[in-house]
Formats: sequence, C-alpha cells, structure tokens
Amino acid sequence: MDQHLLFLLTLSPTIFAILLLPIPKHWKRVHRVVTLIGSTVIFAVSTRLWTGFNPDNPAFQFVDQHQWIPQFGISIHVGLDGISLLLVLLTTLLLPVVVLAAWSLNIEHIKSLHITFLLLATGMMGTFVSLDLFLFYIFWEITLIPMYFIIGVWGGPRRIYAAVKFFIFTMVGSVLMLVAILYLGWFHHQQTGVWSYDYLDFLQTAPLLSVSGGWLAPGLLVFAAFALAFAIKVPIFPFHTWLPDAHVEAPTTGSVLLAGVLLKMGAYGFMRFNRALLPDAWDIFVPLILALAVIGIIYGALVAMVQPDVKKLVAYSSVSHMGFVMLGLAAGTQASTQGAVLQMVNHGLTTGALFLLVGMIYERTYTRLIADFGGLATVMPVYTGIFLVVTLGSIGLPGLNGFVGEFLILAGAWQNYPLAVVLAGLGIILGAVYMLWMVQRIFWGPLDNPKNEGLSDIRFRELMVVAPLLVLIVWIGIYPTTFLNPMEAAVRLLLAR
Amino acid sequence: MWVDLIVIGVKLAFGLVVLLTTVPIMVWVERRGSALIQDRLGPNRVGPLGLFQPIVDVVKLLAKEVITPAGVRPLLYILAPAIAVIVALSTFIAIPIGKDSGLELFGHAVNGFIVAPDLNIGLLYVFAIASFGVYPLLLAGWSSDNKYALLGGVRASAQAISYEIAMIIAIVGVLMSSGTLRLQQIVDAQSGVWMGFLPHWNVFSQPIGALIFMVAVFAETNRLPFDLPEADAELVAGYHTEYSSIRFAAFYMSEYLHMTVAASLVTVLFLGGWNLPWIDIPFEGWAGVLLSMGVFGIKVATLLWFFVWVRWTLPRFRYDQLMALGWKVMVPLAVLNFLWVGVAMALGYM
Amino acid sequence: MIPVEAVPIPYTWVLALSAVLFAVGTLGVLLRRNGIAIFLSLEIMLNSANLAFAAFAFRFASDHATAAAALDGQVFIFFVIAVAAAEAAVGLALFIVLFRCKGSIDVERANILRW
Amino acid sequence: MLGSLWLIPIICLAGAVFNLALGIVRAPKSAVTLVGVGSVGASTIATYAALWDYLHQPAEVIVEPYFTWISAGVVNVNASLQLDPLSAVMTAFVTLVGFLIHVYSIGYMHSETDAGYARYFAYLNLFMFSMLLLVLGSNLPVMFVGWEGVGLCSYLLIGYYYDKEWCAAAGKKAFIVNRIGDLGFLLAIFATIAWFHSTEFTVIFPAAAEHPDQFAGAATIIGLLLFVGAIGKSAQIPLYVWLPDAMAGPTPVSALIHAATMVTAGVYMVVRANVFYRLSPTAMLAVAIVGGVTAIFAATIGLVQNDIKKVLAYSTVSQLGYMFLGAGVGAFVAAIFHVVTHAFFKACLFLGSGSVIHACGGEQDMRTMGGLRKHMPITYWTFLAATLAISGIPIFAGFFSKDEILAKAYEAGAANLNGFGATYQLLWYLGLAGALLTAFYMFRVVYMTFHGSFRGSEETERHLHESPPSMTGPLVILGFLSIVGGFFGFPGQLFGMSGLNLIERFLHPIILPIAAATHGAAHAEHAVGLETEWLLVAVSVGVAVLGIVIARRFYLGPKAFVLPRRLAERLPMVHKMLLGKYWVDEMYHVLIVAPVHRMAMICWKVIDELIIDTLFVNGAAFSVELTGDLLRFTTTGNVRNYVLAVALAIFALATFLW
Amino acid sequence: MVVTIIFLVAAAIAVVFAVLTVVPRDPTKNVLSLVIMSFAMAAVFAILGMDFLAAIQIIVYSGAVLVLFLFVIMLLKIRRIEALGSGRPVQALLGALVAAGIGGMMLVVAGLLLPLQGAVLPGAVETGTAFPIGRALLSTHLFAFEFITLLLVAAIVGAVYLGKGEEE
Repeated sequence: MDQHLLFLLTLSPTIFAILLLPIPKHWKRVHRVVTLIGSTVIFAVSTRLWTGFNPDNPAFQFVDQHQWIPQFGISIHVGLDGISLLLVLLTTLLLPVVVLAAWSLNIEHIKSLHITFLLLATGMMGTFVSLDLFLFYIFWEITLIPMYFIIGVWGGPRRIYAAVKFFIFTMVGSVLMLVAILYLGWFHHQQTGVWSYDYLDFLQTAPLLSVSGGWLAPGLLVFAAFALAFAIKVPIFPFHTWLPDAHVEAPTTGSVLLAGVLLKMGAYGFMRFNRALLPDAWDIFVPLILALAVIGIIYGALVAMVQPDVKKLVAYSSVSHMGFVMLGLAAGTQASTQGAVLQMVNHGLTTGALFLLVGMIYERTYTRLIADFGGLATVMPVYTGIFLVVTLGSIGLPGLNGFVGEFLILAGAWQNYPLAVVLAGLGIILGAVYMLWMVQRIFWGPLDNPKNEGLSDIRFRELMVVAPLLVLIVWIGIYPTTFLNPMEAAVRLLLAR
Repeated sequence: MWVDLIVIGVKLAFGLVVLLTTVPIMVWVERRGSALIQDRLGPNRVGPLGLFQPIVDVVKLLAKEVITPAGVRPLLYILAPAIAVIVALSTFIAIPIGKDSGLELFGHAVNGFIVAPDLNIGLLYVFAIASFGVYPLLLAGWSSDNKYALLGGVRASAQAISYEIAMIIAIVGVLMSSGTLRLQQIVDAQSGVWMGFLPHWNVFSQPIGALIFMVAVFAETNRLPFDLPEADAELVAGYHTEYSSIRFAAFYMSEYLHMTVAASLVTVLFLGGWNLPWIDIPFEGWAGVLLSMGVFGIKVATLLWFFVWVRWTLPRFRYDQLMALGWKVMVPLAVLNFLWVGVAMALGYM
Repeated sequence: MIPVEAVPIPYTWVLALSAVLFAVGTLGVLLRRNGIAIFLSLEIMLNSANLAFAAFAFRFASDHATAAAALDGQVFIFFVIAVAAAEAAVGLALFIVLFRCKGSIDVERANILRW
Repeated sequence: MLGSLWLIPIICLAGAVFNLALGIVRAPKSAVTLVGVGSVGASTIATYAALWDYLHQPAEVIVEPYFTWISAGVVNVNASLQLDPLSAVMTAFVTLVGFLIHVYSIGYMHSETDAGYARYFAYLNLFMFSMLLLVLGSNLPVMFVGWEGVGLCSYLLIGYYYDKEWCAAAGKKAFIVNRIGDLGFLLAIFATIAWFHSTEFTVIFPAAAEHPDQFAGAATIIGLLLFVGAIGKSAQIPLYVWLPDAMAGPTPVSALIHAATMVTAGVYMVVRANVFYRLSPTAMLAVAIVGGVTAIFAATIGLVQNDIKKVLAYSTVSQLGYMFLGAGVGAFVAAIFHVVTHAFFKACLFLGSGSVIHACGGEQDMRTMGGLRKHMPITYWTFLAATLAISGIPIFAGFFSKDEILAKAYEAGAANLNGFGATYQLLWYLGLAGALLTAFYMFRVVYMTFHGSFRGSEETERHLHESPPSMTGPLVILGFLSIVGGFFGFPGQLFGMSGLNLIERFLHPIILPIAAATHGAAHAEHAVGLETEWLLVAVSVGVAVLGIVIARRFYLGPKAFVLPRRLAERLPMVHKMLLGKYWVDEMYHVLIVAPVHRMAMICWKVIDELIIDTLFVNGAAFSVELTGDLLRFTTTGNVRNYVLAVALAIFALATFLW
Repeated sequence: MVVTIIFLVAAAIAVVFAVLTVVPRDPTKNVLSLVIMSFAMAAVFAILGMDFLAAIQIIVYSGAVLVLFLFVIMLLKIRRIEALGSGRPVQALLGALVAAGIGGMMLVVAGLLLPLQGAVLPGAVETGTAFPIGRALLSTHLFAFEFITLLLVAAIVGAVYLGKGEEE
C-alpha cells in the first residue's frame, strides 16, 4: 500500500475530477458533495503519510519510481521528506476547507470550477512530492493553468487582466527554469554519461557546476534561472506585483489556494533546488536574497498599511510574511530554516483563514473596501472574535502560530545577520500596525454604514470552514514540536549540503 | 522490320475498314430503327430499303461548303472534330475482335486481330484514350464562340468526368475476377460455365457492374437518355452547333465510332467476347478465327441495336438528375459491385 | 513493355529535363497573376518532380538489388499525381469562390488578409 | 501546591475561556461573576498556598519545566514556570490586587449588557493569566508570552467600549507602542540565545555573574534592548504616550493594568535582569536617566490635567519613573518595593476615582466636581490615605519605598556610582522636585474633588451616592494596605537595627553577587552617614508637605482657583505647554506617523503601481505590441510576395547547403 | 537508338509545351499545351519502362485534371489573361532570377551526377507494370495509400462545399 500511496494520492484529485465529468452541470449539489467527499477522503488518506512518516530518517520516504521516458532518464519519481510532508499535508487540509468555503457559491459553472480545482490540487501535491525535475516542472506548470482559469473565469471585475498578469509572470520564470533543468540534465550527462533528470542524481552532479568566472558562470546562471522562477512565485520584492491583482480578483477558492499553497511552492523550490542543488551559488547569492527578503518584509508591510481593499491588504501582508520565510532560508541556520518551513505552514493557515473570512463577509456585503465597513463587532461578534484571533496569529502574538515561526526565523537569523533581524523587526511592528488598523476600521467604532446593520453572524458551515485552521493556529502556537520534529532531520540534511 | 510495318499497316487498314463500314450501316440502322419504333417508314427511296441513303448523305456532307463562322478560335475549332475521330479510332486498335490462335502471316504472328501490339496494360490504355473523348466536345464548345455550344461543352466535360468514375469502378470488378489488364486474357477468363449452368460471362457473375458500365457508356457517348451536350431541344445542337459539312461529319462519325468501340468493349468485358454460351469450341485455324470474329460481331451488333432501341425509347434526363444519378446512385452501386465481387472471390464463387 | 536494358538513356538526362521543367514552372508560378495560370505552372512543377522520381526509379530499376527502391519511386509518382488531382479539385473550387467574390481570379485581388 | 505552579495561571485561563463561552450563550451576570471572580480567587488561594509551601522549604529557586515549547537548532525553549523571591512577591500582590479589582468590577460593571459583562471578565481573567505567566515564567520567551498577553489584554480592555472610536484608537495605540518595546525585548531574547544558548533565568544570570568580563558587552546590549521593552511596557519616555490614552478603558482596568500590575512589568524585568545592569554601567545609567526624567516630566504634565483619571495616569508614569530611577541607581529591591506599595495606593486611587466617576455618572472632569466628601465618605478617606501614601508622608506606604529610592539615588551620586556621580546627583534633584510636584497635584485632585462645594449640575448632585459594598470593600482593603504596606520595607538601619526590612531580606537572593568586584554597582551601602540619611528623610518629607501646602493654598478656601489662574496668566507659555502635554503626540504624529504613511503611499503609488507595474510590466507588454505593429506590415496579403519569399528562401538555403 | 531519338523528341516537346503553358495569354492554349506536355511526360515514362505511370499520367492529368481546368476556364469565361510578369517589375525580375537560379542549380546537380551513372545491367527487373506497383501500394505503402484515399475524399467534400457557395 505505502509504496504507491504517494503517487496515487497525487493523482487522486484528477481521478475525482474525471468522476465529475459525466455528471450534468446543473446538478450543482452533486458536484459539491462529490468534490467535498473526494477532498475529504484525500485528506484522510494523506494523514497516513503523517502516521507512516519516520521523523528520524532524513532521506525521502514513501518513494515511488516508475519508468517514464527512459531514453532521457526521465522517470515518475515521487517521495516525501519532512519539509514536503508538511506542505503536502497543508495542501490536503486546505482542499476540503476550500470546497466547503465555496459551498454557497451559486454560479453557473460549479462543475468546471470543481474540476479545475481538483486538477489544481493534483498539480500542487505533485509539485511538492516529485523527485524528478522533469516531473516537477510538469506539475509546476499544471498548477498554473487551473489557477489561470479560476482567476480568469470566476474572478472579479478585472479578472482577465489579473489572470493574464499572473500567467505571464509565472510563465516567464518557469520557462527559464525549464532551461535550467535541461541544462542540469545535460550537465549530468556530461559528468556521468548517463541521462537523468532525477533529483537524487542531480544532488551528486549539480553542485559540481562551477560558480567561478564572473556572472556568466554556469552555476550562477542556473541558480538565477531557478531563483527567478521561484522568486516570482514567492513572491520576492520586485516581482510581487502580480500577487495583489491575482488575490483581489480571484474568488475565495483561488485566493486561499494561491496564498496557502502556491506561494509556498516558490519558497519550497528555493529550499529544494537552489539551496540543495547549488550550495556554492547559494552562498554567493545569499546577500541579495537577504536584502530582497528584508525589503519585501518592510515594503509589503508599508504598502499593506495603506490599502483600501481588505484582500489587497492581506495580499501585501503575504509579501511581507513570505519575506520572513525567505529571510529564514537565507540566514541558513537550523533554527531559521525550520522556522521558515514552519512559517510557510503558518502563513498558509493564517492567510488562508483570513481570505476565507474576507470571503464570508464578501458574500454578505459584496464589497471588500475597508471604508464600507466599521463597527461590525456589534452585529457579528463571533466572527469578529475569530477574525481577531487569526489576525493576532498573523501578527505573531505568542501562543499563536505566527510567533513561533517568526521567533525561530529571527532567532536563527540573529546568529548570522543581526542587522537584517533588526530591520525585519520593523516589519513586525508595521505588521501590527496595518493589521490592527484594519481590524479597527472594520470591526471597532460605531456601525456607521446602514447597509451592514442586517449582517448575520458567522454560520455553522463557515465555522466548520475555519475551525480546523483555528485549531491548528492555536496548536502550532502552543505545541509546535509536533510540526518541528518531522522536518528537523530533513532540514539538517539540507543544511549539511 | 519492313514486314513488321507492313503487317501493322495491314492490320490498321483492316481495322479501319471494319470500323468505318460500321458507321454508314449504323446510320441506316438508326434511321430505319427509329422509323420502326415510331411506326413510320424512314428512308426508303435510295436503293433497296433506302440502304444507300447513308452513302448519299456522306456525299452530300462532303460536297457542302466548309464554313468557318466569324469569332471562332480557328485552331481549336478545326482541331476539335479531328481529335474526336482520332480518339475513337485509336481506342479501337487495342481491342481484340477475334481469338488469337497463333496464326502467322508471312512468318509473323498476327497476334489475334488486335491492331496494336498486345499491351500489358491494354485496358488502361483504352481508358486513357477514351478519357480523351471529352476534349473535342469541350474545345468545340469553347472555340465556336456560341453560348449553346459552350453550354454543351461544359455539360459534356462534367458529365464525362462524372461517369468515368462509376465506369472505372465498375470495371474494377472485372479486373478482379480476371486478374489482368490484357483484354484477350479477360475474354479467355470468361470461357466456360459458372455455377454449373450459367455461361462464365461477367454479365452474369456481376450484373450490377454490367448495368453500370452500360449506363456509363451511354453517358460517355452522349447518347440518349444522356445526350445533354447536344440536347437539341435546349441547346440548338450543343457543342457542334456551329459545325457544318465535313467537320460536322467528323463529329457525326465519331459518335458512331464511339458507339461501336463502346459496344465491343462491353462485349469484351462483360459478354465474354467471342465465347459462345455453354458450348466450348477451340476456334482453330482460319475458320476458327473467322468464327470467333463472327460471334464477336453478332454480340456487338446486338449491342448497337440496343443503343438505338434505347435512344428512341427513353426520354432525356434533366441535367441535375443526370448528375444525381451519376454521383449518388452509380458510384455507390459500383462500389457495391466490386465489394460483391471481392466477397464472391473470397468465398470461391469466381 | 520496353525492357530496361534496351534503354540507353542516362538517367541524368531525365533529371536535366525535370530541372528545365521545374525552372519553367517556377517562372510561371512567380510571374503569373492569374490563378489558373499559376495553377498550371504548379502542375508543371509537380510533373518535373515526378520526372526526377522517375529518373532515379529508372536508375535503380536497372539493378536487382535496388529494384524495391525503383518501385518506391514509381509509387511516389503515383501519390504525387493523386495529390495533384486533389489539389486541383480544391484549388479550382477555391478559384471559383474567389471569382464569385472578386469577379476575377487575379490572386493579387485576394489581399484582404493583411496587416 | 508547589508541584503544580501551572495551576495558578491556568485557572485564570480556564476562567477566561469559560467566560467567553458564557458570553456567546448570553449567560446571566451571576454566572459570569461566579466564574470570573471565582477563578481569580481560586488562583489567589493557589498562589498563597504555593507561597506558604515555598517559605517552608529550603530551595531558593524552584523551576518547574512542563514541556518543550520551541526547539530547533540553537533555539531551545521550555514551557516552564519558576518561583523565586522576586516572582513570589510579584505573584503575591498581583493576585491579591487582581482579586480585589475583580470584586470591585462586579459593582462597577453591573450596568453592562450580559455579553459585555462576560467579555469584560473574560478579558480580565485572560489578563490575570498572562500577568501570572509573565511573573512566573522561568525564561525570557515564556515571560514574553505573558508580556505580549498582557499587552493584548490591555488592547482589548482599553478598547472595551469598541463602538467608541477613540477607545478603539487608544487600544490600538497602546498595542502598537508596546509592540515597539516588545521588539526590543524580542531582540534581547535573540541576543541572549546567541550569547548564552539559553534563555533560562537560572542559566543566563549565574553565567553572566560568574564571567563578568566575558559577558560585559553582551550585558550592555541585552540590558539596553530589554530596557527598550521595559520603556514600552512601563510607559517611560519616549514611549509613555499610550498610557494616558489608555484611560479610555473602564476604570478598574486602569487600576489593575495601567497602574498596579502590567505597567510595572518593565520594572520587574529590569530587576529580574539586574545582573546585566550591574554588569553594564551604561545600561544602568540609561535606566536611571530615563526613569528620573520621566518622573519629573510626567509630574509636570500631571499638574494641569483636569481629567481625574488623566492625572492619575500621569502620576503613574511618574511613579514608574521613580521605580526605574531606583533600579537605575542599583536599588533594585527598593524598586520592587515601590512597585508593591505603588500597586496598593495607585490601585486604591484609581478605584476611588472610579467610584467617584461612578457617582458622578461617568463625569471625569474635576472642575465639575467638589465637595464629594460628605456624599461618599468611604471613598474619600481611602482616597486620602492613598494620596498621603503617594505623596510620601511618613508611615504611609509610599513614604518608605519612595524615600528609599531617593536616598539610594543620593547615595549613588555621593558615591559617584560607576563614575556617573554628577548625573546621579542631578537625577536626585529631579526626583526631589518630582516628589514636590506629586504631592501638589495629588492634593490638587483631593481638594478639587472632595473639598469645597459641588460645581456640577444639580441633576448630578441629586444622584451623588456612596458606591455599593462590592466597590467600597476593595477600597477599604487597599486603603488599609496603602497605609501599612510600607512596613514590609521598614528601613531598620535608620534606627540602627537591621533585619527589619523584610522585603530587603526576602529579595536579597535575587541580587546575585558579581564575581569580580571591578564590575557593576559597587554597593554604596553606607556611603553616607546615618545623619545624612535622616536629613534626606527630612528633606523629602518637607518637600511633600510643601507640595501639600501649596495645593491647599491654590485649591482650597475662598481664593481657590485664583492663584493658579493668575499663575497661568503669568506664564502662559508654560501653562499652554503643560496643558498640551508638551505636544508630544503631535510631534510623534508629524515626525513618525505622517512620514511613514506618506512613505507607504509612495511605495504603493509610485514604486509599485508606477515604476514596477506601469513601467516594467506593462512597458514590456507594450514594447512587444509595438514590435508586432511594426512587423505586421510584412504581411502584405499578396500571395505572390509570399511565394517569392519562399522561393528565395529555398534558393538561399540551397546555396547555403551547397 | 530509336528509343533515344524518341526520348529526345519527347523531351523537346515537353519543354516547348511547358513554355507554351506558361507564356501565352490565352488560358485554353495554356491548358492544351499542358495536355500535350503531359502526353510527352507519359511518353518519357513509357520509354523508361513505366507503362502504368504513363497510363495514369494520361488518365488522371489529361483525362481529369486538365479537363477540370478547361471546365473552370469556360465556367468563368476567361478569354485572356495578363501578360507574363506584367506589373510588379521587381517581383518579375526576382522571380525570373530565382527560377533560373533553382533550375540552373538542378541542372548542375544533374551534371554532377553524370559520372555516377551506374552500369546498366542486363536482365533488369520489371517494375513498371501495374502488378508490382499495385502489390507495393497495398503492402508496403498501404498506409500512405489509404491516407491518399482519405485525402481525396476530403478534397471532394471540400471542393463540393466550396463550389456550392453560400446560397442553399
């Protein structure tokens, strides 16, 4: 069972999507139910990964390899280590949540929405588990198309612009990445005389790429190609402008998955490929990454502060938070790296939850402008409470998840780069500023907008949607060891390279 | 060398004579036949039963002045009738009209009564030339700068091309059953009996094919009910409206030549050539040869009479009907035919 | 048929012939404006190509070892002719349509599909 | 009880959670009261039980680790609590005062809606939990949890009346300003980890004490960073601005959080980290200076405030200044002592003011009060006691603590502590002046509020009444404590007998001996003689009395309010400046808030939308489009051109391949 | 000897009529010249021993394709067409050059191949008749053959559709 579990799990969403195909499109309820069941099953099965995972073993587990294109040594090779384990579980957890969140969505193309969503799920999981760079690239691109449709079809007024922007941005990066991958394959062939695109093989050969000889050294170029792709996905400071548009225009489903998973793919890539495959180049690039990360932290926070649109605010806060992740990676100490991985999960949870909550209120009022709200606490106290908890989690209040991640990242980074930590600290302050300011403008104060008087408090379904996230937010805050343990060995191995 | 040429020449002469003599006869037959069918007398003044009528006609035609209307395209205008006759004649030279019984003339193989050397692609040759039959019509129609003529030409070409397809597909059946392109062998393949009681003629083994071929032949030769190119009711006289005297005669001739060629082709392909039904004679020696030619001649004559008969019996089709028939009925039927042949062969019935 | 060994023609002559024909055809295609004329020139080019095939087929036919190749050459010619027929059918139909639209088959009249 | 210290905070947490649930189900007030006050009471009992055990066992420091909280790489943090003299003292008064204020709140908040009432107690319990965590935490991160927790609770409680814009704003302000301090704390933690590879008090302080030379630099940095945190939490210059606004919350909250407990966390921290400070003269001096300046600065502002709570707020700031001054001159015990006494009398004052406000129907402006003495005697007497205490009148609690601090400051100056003698001298003068001002503005409050004749509307006057026992009870207890509370730290040495200063004795162990005497505060125990000490006492008492007299002259009797008005006219600038609180808020707005906001706008509108999006992103797209527009003219639409092109290409290719 | 002469004659005819196909301004003349040229081609095929192809050449080209051409010409009543290379001098010049260039190149190639003339062995194989070709078509080249049929069907359908025009 276990040896094929991972690959089957990755494909399972697609299988469910195929199941959806014959169902007539006007049976919306059936589609919802099937998708919900499907995603729940997937999550349930994925817990097997957790129970079956041996945290002390730094190597990849649940490895599953099949011949694919033997002429080029391309194989279907999947596996999990502690890092990808967390991200995969995060993904599978978000699936049912998102389906449930989109439950009340009453639009024409429920069917296609769910199908695209399921395909997206396959792509996301595949990205995290594939150990063959060719396969990885395919999954990476697979995530692109459904998201493109989710934004472009079910998005807001400027959805086309946003979708195209998202698509082109990501495409630019990933194409270069493809080149880099091919180059690595070729290089491996040069070195060993064998064709292979296997990650484990590259671990042997890729570090041999020379980084000396100016900026055109192959190692640096390959690194840059990978880095650009991932930097756009993360997104790191100058490449982030697709994110706000995409988030604002995307429907809740899209936003949650985008923030929850897709951004992680970038950081994951940095860790898995740039850091592990090209350590020398990494050392050369660290200052740049560090600088951009810090800039991103502060910049994102600043811009988020003045956003009139809640979603846009959260989007820019993502820029800031992912900046922390990158800082942790760049600092490269055990603590900071583990913190970064944990922070990815945290960000997935908190930002995901925030988008869900915003989506709920959007379903009620069809506006996301902060100016249209104010004093909502009087009409929807429970919702307010939940929102507050999530917010505090995201601004890193001790006892909630955000703190642990940031603490580890900064504490780890302080060992090498105290200045960066101090600057990033400004980001923490600003984080409190924009989040609390938003909370104040949305929930506190008098209920001045008459349209909001009739708002109903959070419903049971919606509560079910956010409940798992809340539980995890608190859990990670209080007992992060659960999540720090599995990744520790893997991170240690990663940093040992 | 020289002898070869002489032999060939003799053959040519013989074939020419045979062919050309059929024309006046056919003219007479046609006119008498039509009279008969229409219950009138027909030509009966010149000679006994008006037998000499055709000769007189020919004389008249040759005696007339050759007019070239203004506005025609001289070259094509003159070329057209010539091509018509040439095509008809050159088709005939590949057709065996008698059994090849290894006779010799001055120490040279007479090689049956085929004028041309026995082509291994005889049938193809026949069709290659026959497919040319449409050019004179077209050119005539085009060159004579007359809208009726033009219409006739256009009709002729379309019709010819359309029916050629059905025709060829129909023949595929024959080729399959006989497995060769050599006409002589095709004839030989039809000797003997089939299914115990029928003569082994293709007309029996593949009646559909025979029917289609017949119909197609009518279309190819522009005979009623398919004489749209010269439908005298609509287009004065079709493509040869502007022709007179000898040139008209050429066209007139070529039509009958075509008929004869077609008839003999049908005989070869479907009516078992010179084979007699049920009885199997070796056709040895001169007598045999002459006998075979006689048999062949009889069959051809019968067919020719059939042509006449049909002409004076059936009304003319409308053009769209013609096309519809050609494409929507004949072609599918033809395909059906050769499917049937294939199945039959596979089951060993042929 | 005339047996091959009885044919004392160098196949390169045939090639040369095809070359000349090809040139003529190209000339027509490039210099004609009338659709039909262009088409005719095209047919010339096809024929010359066929000739080239034939030439090599003939050259190979003179040798048992390469007889198969010779056969292939002829088969190719067969295909080319078939394709030419199809092309003629469609092309002429196109020209008829063009004539309906433009009242002429001057290909330069059919230039709406541009910047 | 010792085995399970965790019960002490957890009970409060449970109470908080339970109350939230009750609030959601709109449970009646009685239930909420039971849970809210009950839980705190329970944890108070637990605390004293634990303390009892603690006093009857030899160990000085008891650390109870529970589970590994954060562990990755160099970071290794346990969730563990610690009971040592310092935390014992803190816990003791925190729980006590907290409990009293809970009781007080029953009466004060009874007019709220059920949900609001539950919410209030939930927050209050949560605060107790965090505060206890803060003082009991055995390492910096756990302490930080409490630290942030109390910050959150103050945020929530200040913004308790969230539908009022300014309350919410005040809450936000408090949280954010605190955040700035917290950053310092965080960085201090990181630095500690970096230097000591641990954050446990029982590890880092002894380590530092044993290797002074090695850790001197670390001590300076960590000390300063920690002090930044303290500044934020304890409302010192320059981060004090949030505290006055924090008065927007309900008065009990102000009493508990913004007077008695939370704001003293900073002092607690500094004392906790006394080793570092003693290792680092710079840090110590910084503490002293900030403290002293704040003390006088806040006091001056307090002079002219008319909002009773505002006055108390500023007095709190200034008292905190005293505490830091104490810590800054090495009188850590005195600082804690002052924390305790201050907790008593300031809580009492706030509760008193609360009951006054309660009586006046929410009115806080003292100019509309007066003569309340006859209407609410209990409040008056307790308030008076507390006032005397804060003014430093002998035998009252405040006297001992404050006087000790001042004495220590003088000694520091005299003994030229760390070579900063002059500065300490100056600071002593400042402290003295502060004492004068304190006495003045406190009695100003008393006179304006309780004496004279009522200046408010008759309508209000008719409703004037003494508060219910649930409120007066705590008042009495606290009043009593603020009278006798000082004897814990009775300065025996004045009478030539030692050992009477209980708190000194009790807390002595936390002042770890520094290995090499070259470093830190060479203890100026008896740098000054006995008579000098008596002189100091006399001076400070005299100052206090002077202040009282001036206040009486200004605000009592027939010529009340005349002199101050004349004075204000005499020095209009000064008056305006004091009234405007030195325009610090405005300055901050101009210097920090506005620029940041503008920068944010620039980042968004210029960098993000203009440069990156328009210039680069859309620019690239546009350039592509342009190229297309130019190239498309090669599509002539003329077939013959294409054919010619093909032919040429073939020809070219052929020639190329030739 | 005779054969050579026949070949040369046929070649000459082919070239001449090819030119006549391109140059004259009367479309019918062009078509007819092409007819004659294709006859010449057939002759060449026959000489090279490819009887089948010769027949096919005549049947398909002369018999069908060129008839179609004539048919269309008559249908559209095209009496005269523009002179060769009229208008667009550049196009004409370049075209002429390229045509000459390509043709010349091919000629040169032919010339270069001359020495490679394989010795014509006695008893060569018969490949020209219908039988081997048919065998090849239905065995080796079956797929291509079927594909061609498909193509033809498609062509017919397309032609019919186009010819049908807009009106029903």
